[in-house]
This record gives sequence, C-alpha cells and structure tokens, in this order.
Amino acid sequence: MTDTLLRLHQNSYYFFSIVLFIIGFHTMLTHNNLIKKIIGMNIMDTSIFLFFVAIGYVRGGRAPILEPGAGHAYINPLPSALILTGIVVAVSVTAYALSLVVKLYRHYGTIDAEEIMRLRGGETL
Amino acid sequence: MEVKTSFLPVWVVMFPMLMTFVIYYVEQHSEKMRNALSVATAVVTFLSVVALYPEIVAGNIIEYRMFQLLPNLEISFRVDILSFSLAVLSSFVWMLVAVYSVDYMCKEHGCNRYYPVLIITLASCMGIFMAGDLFTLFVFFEAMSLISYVLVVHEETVDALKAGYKYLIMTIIGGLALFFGIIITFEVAGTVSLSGPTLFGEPTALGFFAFISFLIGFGMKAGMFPLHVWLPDAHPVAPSPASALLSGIMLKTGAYGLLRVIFHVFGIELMRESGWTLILAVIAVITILLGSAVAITQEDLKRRLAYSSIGQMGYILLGMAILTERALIGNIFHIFSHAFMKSTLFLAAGAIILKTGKRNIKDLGGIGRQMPFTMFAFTLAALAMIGIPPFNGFLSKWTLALGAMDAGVPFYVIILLVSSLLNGLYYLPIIIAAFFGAEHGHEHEPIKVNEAPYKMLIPIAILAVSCLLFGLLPTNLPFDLSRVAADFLLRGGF
Amino acid sequence: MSAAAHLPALTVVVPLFFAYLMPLLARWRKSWCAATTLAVLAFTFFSSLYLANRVMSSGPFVYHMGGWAPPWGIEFYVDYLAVFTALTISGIGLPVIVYGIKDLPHELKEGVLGWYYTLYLLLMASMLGMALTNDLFNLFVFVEICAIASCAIISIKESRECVEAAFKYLVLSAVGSGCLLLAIALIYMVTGHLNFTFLAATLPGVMAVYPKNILAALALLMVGLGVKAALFPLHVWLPDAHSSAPSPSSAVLSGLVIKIYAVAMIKLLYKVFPATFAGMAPVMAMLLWMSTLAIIIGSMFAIVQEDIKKMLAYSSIAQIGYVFLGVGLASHNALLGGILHIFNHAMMKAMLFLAAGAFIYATGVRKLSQLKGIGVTMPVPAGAFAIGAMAMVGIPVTNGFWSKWYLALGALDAGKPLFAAVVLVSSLLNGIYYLPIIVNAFFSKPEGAVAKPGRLPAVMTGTLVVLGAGCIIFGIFPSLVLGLVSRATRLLLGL
Amino acid sequence: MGCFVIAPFLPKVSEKLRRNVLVLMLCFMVLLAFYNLSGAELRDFTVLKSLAEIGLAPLSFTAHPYARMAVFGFLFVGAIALLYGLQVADPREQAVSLVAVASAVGIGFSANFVSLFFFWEVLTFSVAILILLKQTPHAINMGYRFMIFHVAGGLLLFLGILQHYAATGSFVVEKPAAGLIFFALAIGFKAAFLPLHVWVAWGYPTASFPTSVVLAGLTTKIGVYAVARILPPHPAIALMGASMAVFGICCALLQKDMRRLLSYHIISQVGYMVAGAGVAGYYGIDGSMLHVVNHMLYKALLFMSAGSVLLAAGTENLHDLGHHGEDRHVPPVWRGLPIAALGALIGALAISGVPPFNGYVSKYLLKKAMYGAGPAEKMLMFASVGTVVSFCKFCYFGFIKGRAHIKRDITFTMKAAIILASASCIVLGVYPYLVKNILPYHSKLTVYNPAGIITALQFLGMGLVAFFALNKVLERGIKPPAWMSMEYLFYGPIYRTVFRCCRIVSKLDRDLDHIYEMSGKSGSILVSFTQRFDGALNDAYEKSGGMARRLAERAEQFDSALDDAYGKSGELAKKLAGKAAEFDDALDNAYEKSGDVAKKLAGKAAELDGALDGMYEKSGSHSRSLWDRLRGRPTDWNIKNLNFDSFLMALMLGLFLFILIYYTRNI
Repeated sequence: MTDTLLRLHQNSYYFFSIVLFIIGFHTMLTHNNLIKKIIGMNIMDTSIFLFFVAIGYVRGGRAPILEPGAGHAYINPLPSALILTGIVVAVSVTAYALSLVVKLYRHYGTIDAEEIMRLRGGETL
Repeated sequence: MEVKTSFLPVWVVMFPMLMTFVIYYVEQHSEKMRNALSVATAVVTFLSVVALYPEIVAGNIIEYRMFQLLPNLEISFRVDILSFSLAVLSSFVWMLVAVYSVDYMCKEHGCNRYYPVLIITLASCMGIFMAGDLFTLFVFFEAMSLISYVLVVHEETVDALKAGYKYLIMTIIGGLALFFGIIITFEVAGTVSLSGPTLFGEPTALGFFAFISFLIGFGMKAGMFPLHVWLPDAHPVAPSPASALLSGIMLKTGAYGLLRVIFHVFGIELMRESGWTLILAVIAVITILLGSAVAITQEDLKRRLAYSSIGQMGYILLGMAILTERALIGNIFHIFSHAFMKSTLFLAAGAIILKTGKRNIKDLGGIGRQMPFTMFAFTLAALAMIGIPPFNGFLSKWTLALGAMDAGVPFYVIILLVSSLLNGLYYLPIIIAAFFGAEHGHEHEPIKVNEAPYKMLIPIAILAVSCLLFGLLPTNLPFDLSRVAADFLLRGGF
Repeated sequence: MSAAAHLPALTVVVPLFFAYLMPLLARWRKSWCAATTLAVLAFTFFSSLYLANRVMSSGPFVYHMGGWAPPWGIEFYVDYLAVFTALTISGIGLPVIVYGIKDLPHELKEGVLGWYYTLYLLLMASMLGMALTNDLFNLFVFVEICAIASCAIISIKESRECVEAAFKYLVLSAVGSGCLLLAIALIYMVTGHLNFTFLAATLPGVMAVYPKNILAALALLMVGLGVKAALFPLHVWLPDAHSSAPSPSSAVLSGLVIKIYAVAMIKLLYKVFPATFAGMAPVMAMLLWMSTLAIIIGSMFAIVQEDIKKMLAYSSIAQIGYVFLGVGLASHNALLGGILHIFNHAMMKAMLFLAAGAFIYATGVRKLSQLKGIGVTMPVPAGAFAIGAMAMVGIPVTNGFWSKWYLALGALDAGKPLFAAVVLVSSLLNGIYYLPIIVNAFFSKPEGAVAKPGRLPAVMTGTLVVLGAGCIIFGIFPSLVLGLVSRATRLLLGL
Repeated sequence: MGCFVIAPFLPKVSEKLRRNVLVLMLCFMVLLAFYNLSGAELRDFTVLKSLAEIGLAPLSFTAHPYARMAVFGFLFVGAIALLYGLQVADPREQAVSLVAVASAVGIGFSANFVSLFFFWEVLTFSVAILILLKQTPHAINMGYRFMIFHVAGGLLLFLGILQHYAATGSFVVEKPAAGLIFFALAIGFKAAFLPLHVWVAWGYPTASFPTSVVLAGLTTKIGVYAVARILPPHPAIALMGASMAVFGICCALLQKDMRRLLSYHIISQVGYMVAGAGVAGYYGIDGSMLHVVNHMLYKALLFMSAGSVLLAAGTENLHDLGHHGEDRHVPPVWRGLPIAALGALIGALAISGVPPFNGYVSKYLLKKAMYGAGPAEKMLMFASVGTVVSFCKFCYFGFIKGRAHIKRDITFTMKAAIILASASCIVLGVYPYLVKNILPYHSKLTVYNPAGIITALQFLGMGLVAFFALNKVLERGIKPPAWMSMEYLFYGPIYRTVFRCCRIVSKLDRDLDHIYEMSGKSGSILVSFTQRFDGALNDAYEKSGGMARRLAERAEQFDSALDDAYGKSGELAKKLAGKAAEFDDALDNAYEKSGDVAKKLAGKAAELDGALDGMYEKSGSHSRSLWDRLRGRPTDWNIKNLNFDSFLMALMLGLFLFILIYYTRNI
C-alpha cells in the first residue's frame, strides 16, 4: 500500500498527467455542450504537454542555458521545444474548433450537441 | 509437333475488338453500314480462325506472347487443337448469328448498342479460347461475362433487368471463385501458363480448394447444378440471336475452362488419383436430370430451351467427369453438337417469336404449316437433341456413352438415356403440335404468318443442316477435331 | 548543392509556402489562384518524379533539414515508399484540383475560394511531409496540419452538415492526435530519440527494459493513427465528413488523406518497431481482424446507403481495410498489395467521388434511386463511374484487380487463405452495391432532373477521362508502379 | 434405298407425276421382292466405311437368311399397301410410308447394330408421323404416345448395343453378349411383348386407313424379326409368344371396332411368331419367318377390307354397322363391297389357318415346331380357336350382317390391291415352294398332309361352333372397365409419375432459386441491420454496462474526487496547467478531504461502490452526470449523440487504465 503510494508520489507528474488526460476525455465524453467539449480537448492536450515536459524534467535541474563554469544538471530542452510546437498546434485546433462552434451556433441556434442531433434528426441530409 | 509463333491469334482477338470501335463510330452515321460491317467483322474473324487450320492440322501449336504484366504473368495466346476447334466453332456460329441479327434486330430498339456488343463479345470469346494462360483466360472470361450482360438485358424490361441482375451477381461470384482458383494456382505453381507441364503436383488441400473454385467459376458459366439459376432467367429474356450465342457458345466457355483446368492445371493423373472428378460426376448427373426434368414443365418456349441447355451442359460435364478417351471425344464433340443444335433451336424460336409474337408452347399449334422451313429446322435440331441416329446429337451421345462404358460405369449411360427420353418428352410435343396440331380457331387467333425473311432462314438452315451433316457424315471436321483434341489432351497436352 | 539536392524539402515547403500566399493572391489576382495551385502541384508532381527516378537509380537517401544531422535536426528519408506515396499524392491531387477549378465555384461561396486553395495546398504539403519525414515529432506536426486542413476543407462549404461533420471529425481527430503525441512522449521517454532510424536502432535494446512502455506507445499509436485512418471501429466520423464535403475535398480526403495515415502506420510498424515486437503483442493479428471487419462491415454499410457520396464514403472504410489487411498479413505479396491499393484506391475513389460530384453538379441529384438513366444522359461521368466501380469489384484490366491479386496471393503466402476469401467476399459485396448503380444508370429511362442534366465543363469531363484511363492503364500495365512498390515492400520487410 | 431419296419430294410434285413415280416405285419394290425371292446371291454392301475409324460401325448391309424372308414380306406387302392407298392416301402419308418401308428393309438387311439402330429409329419416327398425319387431336395424342414409347424402346436398344459393344468390341449383329435384358426389352417394345403391347392399339386403329395397312405390315414384324435374329431362343420367349397369342385373341374378341379388332389380332399373331422364334429349331424359325410374310399379307388384306368399309360406309364400328338391323333398304355390306368382302373372307380364312391358304402353311410349321413345347403349345391351340371365332365375328358382323349405304365406292387401286393380296394368299398357300429359296433353314414345305388339314379344320369347326354359341355376346362387344386397361394400370401412372417427378424437380429448382433469393434477402436484412449498427452497438454497450460503465464510473469518480477536492474554487484547469507544487498540495488536500477515495482508487476495487455512492451524494448537483444517466434514466442516454465517440473513448479509457497500471508498476 504505502509502496504504491510512494511510487505514485515519485511519479506524480506522470500520474497526474494521465489523470488529467482522463478528465479531458471524460469531459469530451459526457458533456453535450460543445464548448465544454473543447475545454475537455484542451485539458487532454495539456495533460500530454505536461507529460512530455515532465519527461525532460530533471529534479533540481536548471534551464539549459549555457553559463560559464556551470556544473549543473540541465533539464532536457528538447521536449520543451517540442511542446512549444505542440501548444501552437493545440491552440490552432482550439481556435478552429471554436470557430466551428460559432458556425454551428449560427446554423442551429444552440451549442448543445443533443439539441443539434435533434434538429438534424428531422431533416434528411 | 512444334511450337510456332504467329501473330494470327492476336489478330483474331484484336480485330473484332478494334472493329467494335469502328462500328461504334460508323453506326452514328449509317445503319446499313453498321450491319454490313458487323457481319463482315464476324466473317473476317471466322476466316482468320480458319487460316490457322494448316498449322493446327499439322499438329503444331501456335503461341504468341503479347507482353508480360508481371513476372510469370503475361497476356499470351496459345492455340492448340482444342482452342482451334472451339474458336472455329464459335466464330462460325457468330457469323451466322450476325447475319441473322440483321433482320431480327431491325425492329428492335438499341441496335446501336447491340452490334458493338455482339462483336466485342466475339472478341472476348476468341480471347478465352485462344488464351495461353489462365490469367489471360480469366481476363477474357470476365470481359465476356460482363459484356454479355448487355445482351441479356437488351430488352430492358423489368424481367430482363431482374434476370440480368441475377446474371451479374452470379457472374461476379463466378469470377471471384475463378480468381481464387487462379491465385491458388499461381501461389502453388508460380505460374499460370497453360503451355507447360501441369501446375499441381499432388492432391493437396489447397489444390482441392483451387479445384472447387475453378468448378464454381467455370461451372457457374456452364450452368452447373446449384449455380444454374441465372441461366433459365437470362437466356429467355435476351433477344433470340443473343440467346443462341449465350446458350450455344458462351456456356461452352465454362466447359472449355474446365477442360483446361482438368488437363493443364491439375493433369489427368491427379484427377484420377484424387477422385475429385467424382464431385463433377455427381453434379453432372444432377444437372442432366434437373435440366431435362424442369424443361418439361416449362411453358415458355425459350425457357424450355434454356433448361434444356442446362441438361445438355450436364452431358459435357459428365464427359469431363468420366475422363476416358471416348468420353472426352464425346464431350468435345457434344460441345460442337450442342452449339449447332441449340443455336438452331434458339434462332428458330426467335424467328417464330418474331413472326407470331407468341412464346407459349400452347399457342404454337400448327406453326409448322405456317413456317414450315423454320419449324423443319427446329425439328431437325430437336431430334438431334433427343439423340436420334443420323444427327450429331446421337453421335456425341453415343461416343459419350461408349466412354462411360469404357470407364465401366453403365449408370451414366442410363442417366444419358433417361435424359434423352425426357428430351423427347419436351421436344416432341412442340414438334407434333407444330406440324400436326390444329390451329385452335375458337380460342386463339389462328396464326397466319409468313416464313421468316431469308437472312434469318439461311443461318437457321445452315445450322440445322450442320446438325444433320455432322451426324450423318462420320468423318466430319468437328468429329475429327474432337478426336484429335481428346487425343492431344490425353497425351499430356503440350 | 544544386536546387535538385534540396528537392525533398522543396517538395514539402513549396506548397506550404504557396498555401499562405493564396489568400493574398485571391485578393490581388483572383484568377491566378487556380493556376498557381496547379503549377505548385505540378511542381510537386515532377519533383516527386525526379525523386522517384533518383531513388530507383541510386537507392534511398536522406536529406537533412537545414543541414542538421539527425539527433538534432529533422531528417527526410527519401525511400521507395516515400516517393511512391509522394507520387500518389501529387499524381492524384493534381487532377482533383483541375476538376475543382470548375466545380468549386459551384459549391463554395465566392469569398472563400482562395482559402480553399490554401487548405488544399496545406493538405498536400502535410501529406507529402508525412510521406517523406523520418522524424516522429515532425510526423506529428504534419499530422496536425493535415487534420486541421482536412477538417477545414470540409467545413469550408459552410452548410450545416459540413460544419457538424467537420466538428465531429475535429474532435475525434484531436483524440487521435492526443494519442499520437502521448505515444511519441512515451517512446521518447524511454529512447531519447525521435528519428526513425535511431529509434529502430535503440528500440530493441530498450524493449528488453521497458516492454510495457513501448507496448503502450504502440497501442496509442495504433489508436491514434487508426482514428485518423478510419480503421473499422474508429470510423464513425468518416461517412459524414466525406459525404458532406465538396466533391474535390471528398475525393482527396477519401482517396489520399486516410491513406497517408496508413502509410505512416506502415512506416512506424515496419521501420521503427523491431520485427521481434510482433511476437510480443498480436498487433498484426489485431490489425488483420480489424481490417477484416472493416472490409466486410464497411461494404455492408455501403449497401444500404441511399446517398451516393455516403455510399462511396462507406466504401472507403472497406477499402482502407484492404490496405490494413495487407499490412496485417505482413507477407511480401500482401504488403505489396496493401501499398499498391493505396495508389489504386486513391485513383478509383477520387474518380468515383468526382463522378458523383459531376452528377450532383449537373443534376443536383444525390439519391441513388434517382440516378436512373444517368448513363444515357451523361455518358462520360457514368462511364468513369462504371470503370471505377469495376475497379472496385476487381474486374481484370482495371487497377483494382491487381491490389486484390496481390492481397489474395499474400494471404495465401502467409498461409491464411481465409483472408483471401475475405477479399473475394468483399469484392462480391462491392459488386452488390456498385453494379446496380451502373445498371440503373445505363439501362433505365432517365427521369426528372436526370433527364436534362446541365452542361458539364470540359475540364471536369477531361479529369474523369484521365482518371478512368489511368485506372485502365494501370490495370493493363501494373508494372508501371509495381517496380517501385515491390522495392518499397522489400525494403520494409528487409528482404 | 431409293425410297429415302425420293420420299421427301413426293408431296411437292404434281398429282400425276406422283402417281407415276409411285407406281414405278411399287414395281421396283415388287421386282426387288421377287429378285430376293429368287434366292439370288445378294452381296454385302457397306456405306460410310469411314465410320469404322471412330469406333462406330459403318452402315453396312448383309443378306442374312432370316432377313431375306422378312424383307421379301416388307417389300411385297409394302408395295401392295402403297398400291392400295395410291389414290386415296395423303401424298405425305405415301412419302412417309415409303420411308417406313425402306427403314424396315434397312433393319432387315442391317449387318451391324449401328445400322440396325439407325433404321430402328427411322422406323419409329416414320411410323409415328404416319399416325400423326391423321391430325385429329386423338391421333396426335396417340402419335405422341407412340413416339415416346418407342423412343424409350430405342434408347433401351441403344443401351443394349453399348453393353454388347463394350463386351465384344464388335457391332456385328449377333446374339448379344451382354445387355441381353435391354435388348429383350427394346425388341419387346417393337414386338409388342405383353406389358409393352399397348401401343399397338394406340397406333394402328388411329391412323388413316391406307396408312394402317402399311403399319400393320411393318412394325411388329420388325420386332419378330429382331426376336429371331437377335434374342437367343429361350422357352420364356416361347411362353411369352403363346401368352401374347392368347391375350391378343381375348382382347380382339372384345372389340367392336374393325381395325382395333385387327390390331389386337396382330398381337395374337405376333405371339405365334415369337413363340416360333422362341423355340427356334428349323421349324420354329422357318415357321416364324414364313408366318411373318404370310401374316403381313393377310393382315394387310384384312386391313384393306376394313379400310374399304370405312371409306365406303363411313364407319368401321361393327356395332354401328349392325345398327341398321334388318332394315331392307340398306344393303348388307358384302353386297356393296363385294371385293372387300371377298378379301376379308380370304383373309379370315388365311388367318384362321384353313388349308388352301397361306396361313395354314406357316401355322403348320409352327405347330410342328411347338410340338412338345408344354403349355405354350396348348395356349397356341386355344388361340387358334379364338382366331376363328374373332374372324367369324369380323366377317359376319362386318360384311354379312352389317348394312350400310355405300357412300363412296372404293377406288380401282384399292380393289387391285385387295385382289392382289388375296391372290397372293392363295398362291402362297397352294404353292408354298415359291419361298423355299429364302427360307432360312429350307424346311420341307410338304404341309398338305391329312393330319394337318384335319387339325386345321378341327380348329375351324370348334371356332365356328363357339362363334355361334357366343353370337349375341360378341355382337354387343364388351367394353372392359377402364381400370383393367394397361394404360390405366401401368403406363398412365408411370407417365404421371414422370411428370410429377419433373414438377417436383422444377419445384426444387424454383426452391433453389428461392433460396438464393432468400439468402439475398436475408443478406439485405442483415445489411440493413448493420445500418443501425451504430445504434445497436450502443444499445449493447449501454445495456451490458460492463467494462465501459466501470470505466465511466472511475472517470466519474476521478472527476468527482477532484471536483470535491477543489471544492468551489472552480479554477481547475488553471491550477492543473500552471503550478505543479500547488497541484501537489491541492492533491494532498484532496486526499485528506475525500478520505479514502484515493486509496480505493489506487488499490481496493471492493469498496469502490460505497465510496462512489458517498461521493456521488456529495456531488449531487451534477444532475446531468453520466452516472445518473446510466443508472437513473437510461433513456436520457442519447444514443444518437456522439456516442460512437463514447464507445471509442471508453476504449481509450480502458487502454489508459492498463497503461496506468503497467506504468506505475514499472517505474
């Protein structure tokens, strides 16, 4: 028991990024509100970023900036660099998704997925 | 015997194919030209096939490799005696049918569709017979099956479309089965060429799959028992010249394919060892009996003929199943015979239907007096079907039966005879009613029609006389060809 | 270093660059947009050809972005599979957009036309990038670009169905991307590499230490790419998305986009993950069964569809199953068939969608039951449709036949004749839903709108003719592509 | 063989030319007959020699001793019959008759089985056509039956020949080495063996009267010839012959139609011949063959007479003829038709075997052959008496008692034919040595000895007595009930069975079709079922709960726990994304606050539910939460919504759970 907890604590970044991931999923799963879905999506993305960054993190490490006479441990800069790209991507996806929600709202007058389904059910594609 | 390279087989296949486009172009401008061109194409094709005769009769094999698609897979042509026999037969019948069509189709709609299709089907049919490997055979087989769909649904009635759909689906199934068989063959042997030694060495499970696949694929086309359902629907709805071809020639492509499979893919020893022919035999027996029996209950003339085709194809399958030399001769000769007989019957039926507009057998009383010539041809062919001595049907049945006796299975002979009797049961009433029956004036309008136009009569007459001649003259070309072909196949075929 | 040496990068970068130029161009010289797009695509096509030629003559080579060597820089690996995919993409993309020149103004609002070309070029660039890249994260970036572009290319039509379908697609695509990224993270975590070549070198050692880690990564990769490639149980977004999009979009989405993920998966499975891995997790078996289900059920879905584009979309689900079947069987011939099918299906499906688009363009009819007699009034599109359908069924002398041939052969090679049968059964199902359309088209009396179709621009007709001819030509001369595909397969399987 | 060539042209040419040609043909035939009769050497003749190459025998002919006798009969009687019909018969009938005669001759001279079979079939069809040419519905029916019947017989012969050939490798006509049963049956069809005799009564009385003369001569006699030639002698055959004789006579007595009576009589007479052939021996064969000729002659004569009556009086029904009773205005038939009556008388006497006529000669030989043949002999004797009775009936009711207006006189050629036939009967009877050249075994023809004559007269006497005793009964005629007829008992059911089988088979065929269609339909049902696959899958997913639900539960649990943990702060995302340290603290808080929730999450699945419930109550404000919807109001769970996504995500969640577990254990 304690062993498990200890291990959990040691790997808390990983663990909680997974937890976040699941939260994000759950939000996308259960919420009918499209905005909430997007929020869920973002949470999910964020969790992955966390995870990725955590990979590169070294406890007690410093930013990988070359300083004279430094004997520090540096954190791995690559994941962070990558994640910057990832964040850009996530942001653009979010922006795009939000614009789609706007469009949907214009077409259906609601951002409730269930409502949209109901509205669509009556008409033939 | 030597192998020669000649472009002629390619020409035989390509010429009608190219002419199709010419006809397609010409028909926009002139109907007459179209008809003339169609007939001319068929004639030239026939003559081209005949031009192969000197080489073939000298015992040579003509090969031509078009191009290689893939390693070990090519489009190639190979004409041996069996190919030649069937090619000459079908181009001959095609020629006559083309002539017949000119008058038959003149009142039909969609002639501009009919003629190109007729000619391109000829091309693919030639392709099947002259294919040098299974793949080429398959390509042309599919082409023929699919293109002939257009012939089946030519009338565009609801019935025709329905029958056509069935035909299409069955064709697809058959094509896929063939595909499966060819794939297995290719997998096992690494090649699908028909010119080498047999492709399967021993009876393996995979080989059995392949055999069954081939059986389904070709058997579907040949109207084999559980796969025959498309046939009695599709043949009657097609225009009569097309039905004549469908029944007379295109069914034979299935038989031809099976022959090739048995002798070139599996080899006769393997077939004998493995006992797979028993399956074929059982199916053949069922096919014979079923076709003949069901034909009796049919009221529609062409439908009856279609069922009769099923029965007759059963003979051919039976010949393959028995696998003795004489059975094989009978089998190949029956391909000839049945082509002549059934084409005659369908063409005659077409003439009758065209002139009277009646398809029901009950309505055809006394037609023999109105159209004596047509009906006489019909009679000749029908008698040949029953297997009455001087006709070719007798000769093939006789040889088949002898083959069965050689194999020591008189049971097959009895089946043949029962079927002959059943044939009698359904053909004789038509003839009797036609010649001797009264035209029932009170119930139906008395049939007052003239004889069909001569362009229709001549093909019918030629075919009918062929039925007689090729039975009466024992040293006729078809029989000799069959004999040599059977000998050729049994000697190993390469 | 001449410009030719930079062609691998240019192939991707040029469309990317011009993509952003397009909106400006649209503002400035509207009529140039299409021409520029065509020119760019032609450039990609010819550069792919050049690369193909180079690869075929002197073997695969690598290209380092900006001259940085692999552990740090991004690497393009120009091998047979890459050039094959690039050729497919640009070769199909080109006629589709040619068709689009006339079709798009018909389907889209006036203002967004320039944007459409942007998206189209983006899509092309990202796909080319995916084909060429040898870097895991780079792959992810291209996947994301591709995902956004493909969603956008659907929603650009701005009809409510399009928007909704795009949203659905986007959400699921985001899930896929998330999985992919997580997988990349997991892999990076244990190996410290993102480059395929290095990964392939390190993974066997790492695997012994962290097998479960890699297993999880593999699972995530499968799910992530599976969602995007619409592998069977994850396909739900596809029918709506592909059927509601403008026809050129549908063509390119169905024909290319879902395939490119399959290519990515092939790359990862065969190049990155060590061969011994297959023994640990039944990845291939899973793929096999999933693809089998996809093939059968996708075809069955398609049978009951009423809407022609929806039917085509469902058919795509089945067809992507073929590709994965080839991947899953993992024998030389099967993989060859699978990869070949990427090309063949791209061509067929693009043609089918474009033909369907032509029907809709000229008559406004989408219902299959109302398309009776279309063959009489619109012979060329219907003829193209017929050829495409024949190819789908796998009639010889169409290119579809060869994919089937190799898949079936491969199934037998692998000693699993059952899957050869699956291929055949699905062909039959294909026949069942395609053939009645053709039959109705050619042998029924035209009614209603079908009887008097609008005029079809020559460009659209021409595209269909070109694609139809392509189907036939590659059916008769399969060796045109087979050399490349066969080498790609050999390389992948290490033969 | 010339007949074959000329025959088809006959109906076309003009009346006069036709007659001339026919007369020429007749002369030719008669000449041939007598050339044959003279016993001249006949060379073997072969056409189509090339057939031999293909395993078939060519059509070859040889003058077998048996054959010469039979062929003489065929030619001679055929000529007479044609002469009879020269003026009255339909030209087509004449043509076909010629073919029939020619084929009969062909059968006779056939040297091998192939030619035999060939002519056999030709005969079948020509005879059938002769019947059909009458063209009444009845005739067509009968002709059709006849055709089917004989085609069946021909096929049996075919089978027999095949077996024989397979056994010996030769086609030469001889006693069959194998397939005897098929030969016997096939020949039985032609020779009207007992259960196979029914066609006799179908065919002969139905055809037009000139035709029936030809028919009477040919068909059955070919059978007899074949019996003698092909079948090995066997007592069973003799017995069969005898029973045929008796049966035929019994049936004949019951008839009231002249030609029907004669037809049944043929069976009876053929019985004699078959019996003779069956016992074999010199006398047997000779008698049998001679009887063939004789019988053809007098039977033709009788048929001619009957035909004359039919032509002249318009009916051949004995009862109708007697119908006029004692009406004086109507003359008796014999007065109107003296020649026919004379012919009938001579024929009747001949058939009864009265001495100076030819019947006596052959019957004498047969009797000699049958001597000591057991029951067959007795039966034949009975049949002889019956013959007398029946012909008394024939002559008495037909010509003497029968009265009729002569509507149309018989023609010259008919008379000539009758006279010719009568004369032949007498000549052959008086001077049987005429045929000695062609008798197969050259039996001595010294038949006129007292014992024989007395026996014959005894039979005559007995017959006459019997006739007068049974006069009244016979006049009325007896029509046996339908169920007693062979057709009813035997062939009808067979025929119907065949048809029923065919119907069943075609029904099966339709069923097969149906099955295909059904499979297509069920396939489409299956397919349309998959249309709602999404829904169905979701239903299943929803109902089964299973893993997905538990996963959802856990997700819910996490959610609730975290929600709870952060209480009302609401700035969950921010905190999570931003500050990891704060996150740790917050988590610690969460652990403290939510008690053992986290513990359970990590390890104890057992207490999960309770904890969940507890938590759930806390987060009661989540009215639209998953758990609620799953447990409380399942209908709220909108299937149509993005729930394939849900399925997918459930899958994903599962995946992640596993990853989580593996992951935490591994590191």
